[in-house]
Amino acid sequence: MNIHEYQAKEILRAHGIPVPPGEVATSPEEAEAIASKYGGPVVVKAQVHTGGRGKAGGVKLADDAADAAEKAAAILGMEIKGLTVEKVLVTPAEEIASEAYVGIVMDRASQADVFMVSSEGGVDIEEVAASQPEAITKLRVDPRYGLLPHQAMGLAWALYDDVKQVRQAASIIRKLHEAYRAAGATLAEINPLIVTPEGEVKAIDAKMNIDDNVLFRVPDVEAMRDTSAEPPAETKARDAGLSYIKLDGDVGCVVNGAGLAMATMDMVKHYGGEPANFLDIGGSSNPDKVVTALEIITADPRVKSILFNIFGGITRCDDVANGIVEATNRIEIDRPIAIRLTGTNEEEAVEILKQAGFAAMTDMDEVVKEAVSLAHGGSD
Amino acid sequence: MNIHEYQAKEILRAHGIPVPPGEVATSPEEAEAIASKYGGPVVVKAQVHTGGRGKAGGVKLADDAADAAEKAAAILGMEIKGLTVEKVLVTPAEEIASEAYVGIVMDRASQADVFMVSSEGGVDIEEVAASQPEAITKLRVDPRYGLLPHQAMGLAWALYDDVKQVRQAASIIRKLHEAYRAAGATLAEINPLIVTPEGEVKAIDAKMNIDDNVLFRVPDVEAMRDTSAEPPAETKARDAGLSYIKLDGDVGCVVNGAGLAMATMDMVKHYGGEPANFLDIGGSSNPDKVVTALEIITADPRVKSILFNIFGGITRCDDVANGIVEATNRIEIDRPIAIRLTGTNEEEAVEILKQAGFAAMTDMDEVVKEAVSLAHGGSD
Amino acid sequence: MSIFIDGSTRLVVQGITGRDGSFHTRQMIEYGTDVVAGVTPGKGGQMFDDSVPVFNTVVEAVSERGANTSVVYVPAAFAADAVLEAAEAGIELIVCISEGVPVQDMMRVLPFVEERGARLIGPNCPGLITPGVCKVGILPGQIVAPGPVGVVSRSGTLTYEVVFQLTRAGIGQTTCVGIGGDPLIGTNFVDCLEAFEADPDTRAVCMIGEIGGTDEQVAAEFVRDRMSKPVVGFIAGRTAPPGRRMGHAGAIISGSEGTADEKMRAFRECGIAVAELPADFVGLVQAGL
Amino acid sequence: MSIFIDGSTRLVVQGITGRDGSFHTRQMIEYGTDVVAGVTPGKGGQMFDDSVPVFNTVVEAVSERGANTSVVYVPAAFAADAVLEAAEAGIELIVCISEGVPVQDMMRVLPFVEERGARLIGPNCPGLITPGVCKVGILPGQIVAPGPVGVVSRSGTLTYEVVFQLTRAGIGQTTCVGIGGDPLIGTNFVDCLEAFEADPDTRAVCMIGEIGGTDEQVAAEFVRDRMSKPVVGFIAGRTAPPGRRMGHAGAIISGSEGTADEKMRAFRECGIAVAELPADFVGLVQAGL
Repeated sequence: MNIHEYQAKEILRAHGIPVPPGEVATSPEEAEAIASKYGGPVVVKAQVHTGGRGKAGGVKLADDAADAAEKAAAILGMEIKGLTVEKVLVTPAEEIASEAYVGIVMDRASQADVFMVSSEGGVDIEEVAASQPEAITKLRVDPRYGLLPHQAMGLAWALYDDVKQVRQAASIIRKLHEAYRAAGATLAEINPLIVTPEGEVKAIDAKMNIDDNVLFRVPDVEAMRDTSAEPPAETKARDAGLSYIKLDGDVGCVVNGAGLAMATMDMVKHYGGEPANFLDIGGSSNPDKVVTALEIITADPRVKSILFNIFGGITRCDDVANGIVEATNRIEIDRPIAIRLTGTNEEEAVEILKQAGFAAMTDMDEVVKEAVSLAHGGSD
Repeated sequence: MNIHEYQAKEILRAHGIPVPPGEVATSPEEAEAIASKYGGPVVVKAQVHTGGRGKAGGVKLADDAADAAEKAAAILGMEIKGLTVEKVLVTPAEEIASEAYVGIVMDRASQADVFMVSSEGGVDIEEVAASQPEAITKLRVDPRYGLLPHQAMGLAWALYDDVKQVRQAASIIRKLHEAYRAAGATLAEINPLIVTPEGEVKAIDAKMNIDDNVLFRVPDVEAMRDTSAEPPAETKARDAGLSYIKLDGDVGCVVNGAGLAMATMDMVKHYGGEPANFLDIGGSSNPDKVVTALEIITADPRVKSILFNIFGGITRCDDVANGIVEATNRIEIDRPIAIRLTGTNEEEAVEILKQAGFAAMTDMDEVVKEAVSLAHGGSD
Repeated sequence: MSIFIDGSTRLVVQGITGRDGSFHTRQMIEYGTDVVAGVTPGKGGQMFDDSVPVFNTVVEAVSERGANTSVVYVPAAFAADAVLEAAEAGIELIVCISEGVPVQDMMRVLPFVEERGARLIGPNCPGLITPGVCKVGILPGQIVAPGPVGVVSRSGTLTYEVVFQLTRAGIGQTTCVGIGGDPLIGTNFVDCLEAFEADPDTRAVCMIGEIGGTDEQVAAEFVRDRMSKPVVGFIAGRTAPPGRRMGHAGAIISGSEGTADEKMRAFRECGIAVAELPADFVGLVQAGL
Repeated sequence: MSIFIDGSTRLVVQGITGRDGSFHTRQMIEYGTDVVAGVTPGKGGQMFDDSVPVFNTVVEAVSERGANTSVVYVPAAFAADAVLEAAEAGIELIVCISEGVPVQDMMRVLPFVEERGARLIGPNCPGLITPGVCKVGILPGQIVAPGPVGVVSRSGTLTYEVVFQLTRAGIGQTTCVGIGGDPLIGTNFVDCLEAFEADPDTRAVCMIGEIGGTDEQVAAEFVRDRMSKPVVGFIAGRTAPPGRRMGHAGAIISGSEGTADEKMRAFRECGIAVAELPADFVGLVQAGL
């Protein structure tokens, strides 16, 4: 799960990391009020779940409160990488003597959390990693021992030469690790970590991603989910226990199992079509899930044909068939459907579908070809 | 550092362990007031830093508030293993269906914390260990992973058959481990852990010892030190950075280093004397420490002679010599002193002592024989 | 022959009385798996289906029934502890079916299991099956057949798809292993390839990967450097957008890392025959045998 | 020859600019120890006494100066982390002089150090000395002399006492090791006895124990089962009352465990000559040589 910059900052603040104040506005008036409270110049920052906000014009310096209203008006409603800006963060502008990067990420290859720090801050760390990998210092955190004090110091020495800044940075690194663990994060970044002209070390921008699987343990963090920042169809799918991702194609896919769903999408492309979505109905056999899946897919006007690819294992084919029939009773489905079912209770499923006027195939290649052909206005 | 039962219970309560209420009284009137607040029968328990309170008559059941005052009067002022009872804990009497033992101790041999549990509770666990070792279940806690949930369950299954009690006990075991870690304990015991007739599992008596070296990190726990429960000389010694333990003999010993101090005591005994104390002035060379050491030793009326055994390494012999001279200036020392100094700045020390009228030896055997002889009214 | 499970497998089912646990225990017994015990705290002393004794702890299942393998069907919140319990009890092979285990939990489980010399498969995996001999997990028994091909996969139903096509084409399997779709898993591709290489009855291997991480790339190098047997590989997720988690927690392209193209390129460079479609496996395996 | 330290020892002093660290660094250099670096965070780039470069971290001392041994003089609250830092930096021998280290800290340090294949001596120990060659810690150089006897002790000044008596009697030492008086220590009696047994120049060993714990009893069995060289043993604390901590955190009789009588009995039963008084060492060692 992604959370916004202002939410990540709340978490960091709660763990004692020095983060300048800041409040969220959803209108230019609110932004103005916040800015006038702080006095002096402020930064107005788009709160969207994507990087590259600065380049897209989503981060602007405002000289005073009136200017803040103007900048907020420009940013609110802006589209950044397909996401509409609904909120801006207004925060006092800080004087910056130097910028560094501090991040921790769950690293699959080392099966542990890995810290990455760089004195090249304020820029995209992936670019730094590509152009000057030697500018990044990494540290694997042994999950059995956690982050050790001298390790935090070692990372901080990679950022600064002055022991006063090193001690501040080491403290921030330790607290970032605590915040990361407590929130169940898989990524936490401070970029930039700045030094002010007075020598104070502060976190100016922050990012955190949370492990979906840990949310049941951290209700405070789960409550930070911003459904306004994601397509409504994905919210609806998640609430129904489906895994759905919208794409730009015209063949709507309903599959059981993530790997098979991806392979189905790939095959749609292979046979000249474009998948409209990723959709995994999971291992359960609840017909309601199938109904919801069809509701979500038919709500996408780009979808021209619907493809079912079910390999029954735990999932029972007859349950899926019943779901299809149920859905056609509840909602009008005005697009052609190609169905493939095989495995557990396959025969019952074929019979159920037949009664309702649907044909079912058994071969994956064939059903994909058929669905692509249907999307292109072919046989039906 | 030892803490009292009522203090250990406060810690356990703060970690969520079910502990019946209880308050401390220092007079029969207070005990009566507490008992009448609870209503019904109460238990009045001596708060002293030693085991075997029950056998010594330091734990009594009182039928009502008036009886509680009577029982408190009997217990307050009582001597248990040489310690005077200054406080009693008054706590409601509980109905008991069964008694178990749960303890965790820092175990040197396994270099880890070890849990010990037994369904034979309410009795001295050392006796159980001796008479029926199979009644004790042990678990080493890997310091890298901590106590795992299934391990707590496994210990709890060793106590109870009913899963409802097992889950309560497992929760108590986990919280006991947390309390033990948080307090920097080297031992934490619940004995007995009872089951009430209603099936509730509760901690009825508790004991904790704290690692002296961790006290700087746990000021709340350090504040629990009860200096009224130890000889004033030991408090004074600790405040001065000396390690002092009072014994019953007549040769007062001042030594640098714990091992040498023990060996000196042993040698006093070997040559027919009895050491009056253990006293390690440590590795520093502060003459003030020597003065305090002499004050403490001469305050003990049993001491008949004073033995200095100093092997100078970090400790400088001249500093010790200066301390001896300083002490004789500040306080009147009316008992004979035998001094042995060797090592760092030995010659300067001998000269300083000579100026002040003291002779110094270089051999450990000889000085011990001399001190014993002096205590027996020998040469001087 | 086979890898990891065979006729000597003595299985304990952790969570045997739960919905999934009981259903699949019956399936495994029906398939011929030697299910010697079940574990559900508080149900110790009961019998499951009048045939499998249930214990409160894994350690009892090991000491009373000689269990050497365990399969975990407990809810995600308790799955990591169940794996730790099995490892501590001396279980040699632990198969964790549970989905949704927090990655923080797994991070501590992996070294614990390794220190005890145990093998973990999963979590979030379908388990494994040695056709005709033993199945541990949820793979459907009717789609496999004994034969010379080893199958290892990060997926569930996609594995069924591939295995079923092999079986229909008359190509049986030594063992099929689903290693799971999570970012942190106990047994990876290389572990399975190593085992298949060492198994005298395995003559070719099918490897079914997907986007996310670098396990397939590492596996490709292992195939190049250390394997004599032919390997056919497939990668799901060529059409997956970057930065999105495709169902499996581990199926996500991070930045430019973990794409299908990158993995397929690694396969080709290391001499692995690449199946463009699941249906290509049959021909490529037949060519390799 | 010697154990643990010799002419190839390249020492880094952790806490070199502190009061104890600077004093003993000078003593060690004077004795001939090759002090190649010091560490004090924030003082990196300075020179100690114009001769020893100071670094901010141990890893720099290792990479820049090839340090292979470290001695720790930092305050108790930071001592455990200093040991961890040294172990992580690849230091092979870490000698922790600091007193008062919480036992909780040591509990995590010990497996960490062991996993990295390093050896820790201490904490709360005087260190070790190979007469005429190298000293690491605070043992006074003037009381030792080269010779054939290994000395291992839980004590500080009591060791000086014994060693000085040996030296005065013309009996020199291969290495004298103070293993420390804390309940949890990195190197114990058995580790040292094993090393002395393997050292060709050591012909007899003096072992100075005290009340508390069971290390001496375990060591006695080691002597009986695995040592060919004569061992003379002493136990301090025969007159210590039970349940009281005698200065050293580890010198405490718990219940009836760890008494001097029990340890001396174990010595006798395992063929260790028992010194009743420190002064007995000379005669017993001479008899053994």
